[in-house]
Amino acid sequence: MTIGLTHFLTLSAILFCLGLFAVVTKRNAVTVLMGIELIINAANINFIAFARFTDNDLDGQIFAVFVIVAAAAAAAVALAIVLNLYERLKSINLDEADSLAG
Amino acid sequence: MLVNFASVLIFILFSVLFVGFNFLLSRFIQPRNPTPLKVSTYECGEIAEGDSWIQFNIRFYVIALAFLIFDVEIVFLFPWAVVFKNLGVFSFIEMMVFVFMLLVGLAYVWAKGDLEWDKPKDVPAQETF
Amino acid sequence: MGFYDLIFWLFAFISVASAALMVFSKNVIYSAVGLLFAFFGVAGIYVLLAADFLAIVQIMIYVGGILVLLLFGVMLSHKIGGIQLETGTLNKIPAFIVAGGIFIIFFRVINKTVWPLRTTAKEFNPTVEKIGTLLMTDYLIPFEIVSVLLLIALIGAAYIARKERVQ
Amino acid sequence: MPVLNIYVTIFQTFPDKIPDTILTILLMLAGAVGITVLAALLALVGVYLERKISAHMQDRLGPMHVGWHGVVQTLADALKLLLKEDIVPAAADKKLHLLAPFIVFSATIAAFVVLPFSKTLVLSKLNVGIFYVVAISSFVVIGIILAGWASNNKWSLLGGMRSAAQIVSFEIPASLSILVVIMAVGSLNLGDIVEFQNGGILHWLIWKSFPFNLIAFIIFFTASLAELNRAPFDLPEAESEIIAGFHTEYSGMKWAIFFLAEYANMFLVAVIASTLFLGGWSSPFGNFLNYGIFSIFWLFVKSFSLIFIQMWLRWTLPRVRVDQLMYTSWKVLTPFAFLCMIGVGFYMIF
Repeated sequence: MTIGLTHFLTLSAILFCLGLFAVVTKRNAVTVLMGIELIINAANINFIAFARFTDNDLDGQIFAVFVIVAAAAAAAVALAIVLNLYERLKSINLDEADSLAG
Repeated sequence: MLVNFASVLIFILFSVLFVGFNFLLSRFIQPRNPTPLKVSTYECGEIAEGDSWIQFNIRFYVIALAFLIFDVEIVFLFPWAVVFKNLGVFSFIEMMVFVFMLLVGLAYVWAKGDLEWDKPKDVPAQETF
Repeated sequence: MGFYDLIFWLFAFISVASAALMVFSKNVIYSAVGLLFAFFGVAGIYVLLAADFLAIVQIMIYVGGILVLLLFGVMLSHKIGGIQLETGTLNKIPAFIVAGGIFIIFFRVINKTVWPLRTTAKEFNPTVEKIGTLLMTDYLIPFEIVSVLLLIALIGAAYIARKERVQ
Repeated sequence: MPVLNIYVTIFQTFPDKIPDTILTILLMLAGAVGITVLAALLALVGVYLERKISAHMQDRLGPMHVGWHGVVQTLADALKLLLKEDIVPAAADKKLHLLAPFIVFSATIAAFVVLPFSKTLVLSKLNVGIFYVVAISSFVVIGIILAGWASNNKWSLLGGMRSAAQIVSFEIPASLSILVVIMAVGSLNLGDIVEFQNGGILHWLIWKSFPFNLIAFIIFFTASLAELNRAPFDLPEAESEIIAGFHTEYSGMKWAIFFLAEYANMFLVAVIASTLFLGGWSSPFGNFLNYGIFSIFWLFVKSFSLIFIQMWLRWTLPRVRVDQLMYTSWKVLTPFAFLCMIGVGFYMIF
């Protein structure tokens, strides 16, 4: 059995589901952010695997570069918000940040 | 290409083994008699006060933030620098626009004082008796 | 089984095991360590997919940048050494059902679909020069937009982080 | 060194794909063993030099008793460290306390794999060469933060955070000054960079597009001093303030591994600086002695000169303050590095 596209896609699906599980279950904002990074990584594996195994030459890789950049920008802003939240509530548990809830 | 990365992998594996071997070796020949005093947290000989929680300054975050943004920029600068000789003037102008944007960001955090750390205040010399 | 397959399984194991450590550990720092090795494993997978430049970018931005930022965030927002580092979980069973269900759907889709694979095997060529050229030509507009995005992210995050200091 | 040449010849004849031979793996393993032993030896030599140089700068003699002029003093110290009890504080997180030295040491050794020691003696001709070195060293930052946190000690945590903040701040100017070299050469491969400078001292990249590359070299050297946490930028290990920084709670072999990584890193930075700006293994006198074993000789001469300058600075300059440190990184080195990059760009176009 040689390693082909489906192996990489399955690996990416496993990582995606683990990341999703973390995002849904964790109360801590930083850990939720870690789950999001894992999901983004899973998406990137897909991009690069398709770039290698189908006829699109390097477009998938370029997409992955832009995805990584967007992830970096998102992490920077999200952590700033988390720190601000901590300063106000002295806690970064997301279910306690409900003052906007009606 | 893959063979080059294979030697990177072997290097990493070997260095892990090397450290593990050293730890194992020293574990067998070193004396082991921990006492409660020996394994207490070191704090200049005093009994450690409180836990090691320190309220870190938010500046640490801003430094890491500025680093992350410039790190991303460097990721784009490296492939540009490789092809710069072939592409010539046009790519240079493109990159200058890119760099200019980031320099605006640097100027912003600079002007807002986010990169400032506490300077020692000018304390008047204490009077001696 | 060739070396390629062996190394694929090695890196797949590293990334899945450390992602699981990240997801299931209660301590935030342990999660960060899990994430560190997950990023490393994914970088290895990128190398196996002939994306040498991307693998280095992965290490540089995720490990060198985002993870450092996350760790700084943990240090700034937790009482280090106390019980606070433990993070609670909720909705475990529904989340497990949802994530498992999505995985089963993915798995069936991946295996049922007939992918339009390339007919000839692709060589392992260096990609840096090609990516550099593409960024300067075909992908020029996204490339310049990235600079605006980064500028906004820097200014915005610095602004949000600073506001609390003024209070 | 005939053995070395045989190794290189065999290594070079393999095609550029994964060969199904165990032999290649064994050869790579031999390379890994060689580099690790080399790093350990260089650390011993480095410590000896540091002691002797500091002593002579301060009008002392330094180690004199163990061996001729104390040459085996560091070896004796290494043996002593192997026999020392490994004390792990009860409050520490045992697993991460153990993991941190692994990360720091492996990341340092892994960077050695791309260094070209001569025209043929390159263990891995990665196309992404220097970019790989920049990236892999970011693992060190994580290792240092983990070591600081796992010790569960105020000084360790503060030292770890300070180290990390300092290393990341100076990584920006260091990478930007590397770009100046890449722009001139058009390749990230360290071997190509040395080939480009082959042909004597005037071909070295430090003289190219004068004075920008010279400034870039100075920026790189300063930034790498700070990344190594060496004086005058040794705040994370400021003994008078925070004991020993992130490795306050480390003892015995674990501490020795951190120490080894630190000195190996010192050598790594010196080799990278001489490869990028000072012609690497190429002879400074054109084709005079520009082959084989002499290449290694030239590389070591250049690197050890840089290491000597590092030590000279350490024992001459006082420690800077933390605000001066950040000022140096963000408001002096980074703008000047950008200026160099733009200047070289203009130079190459017009």
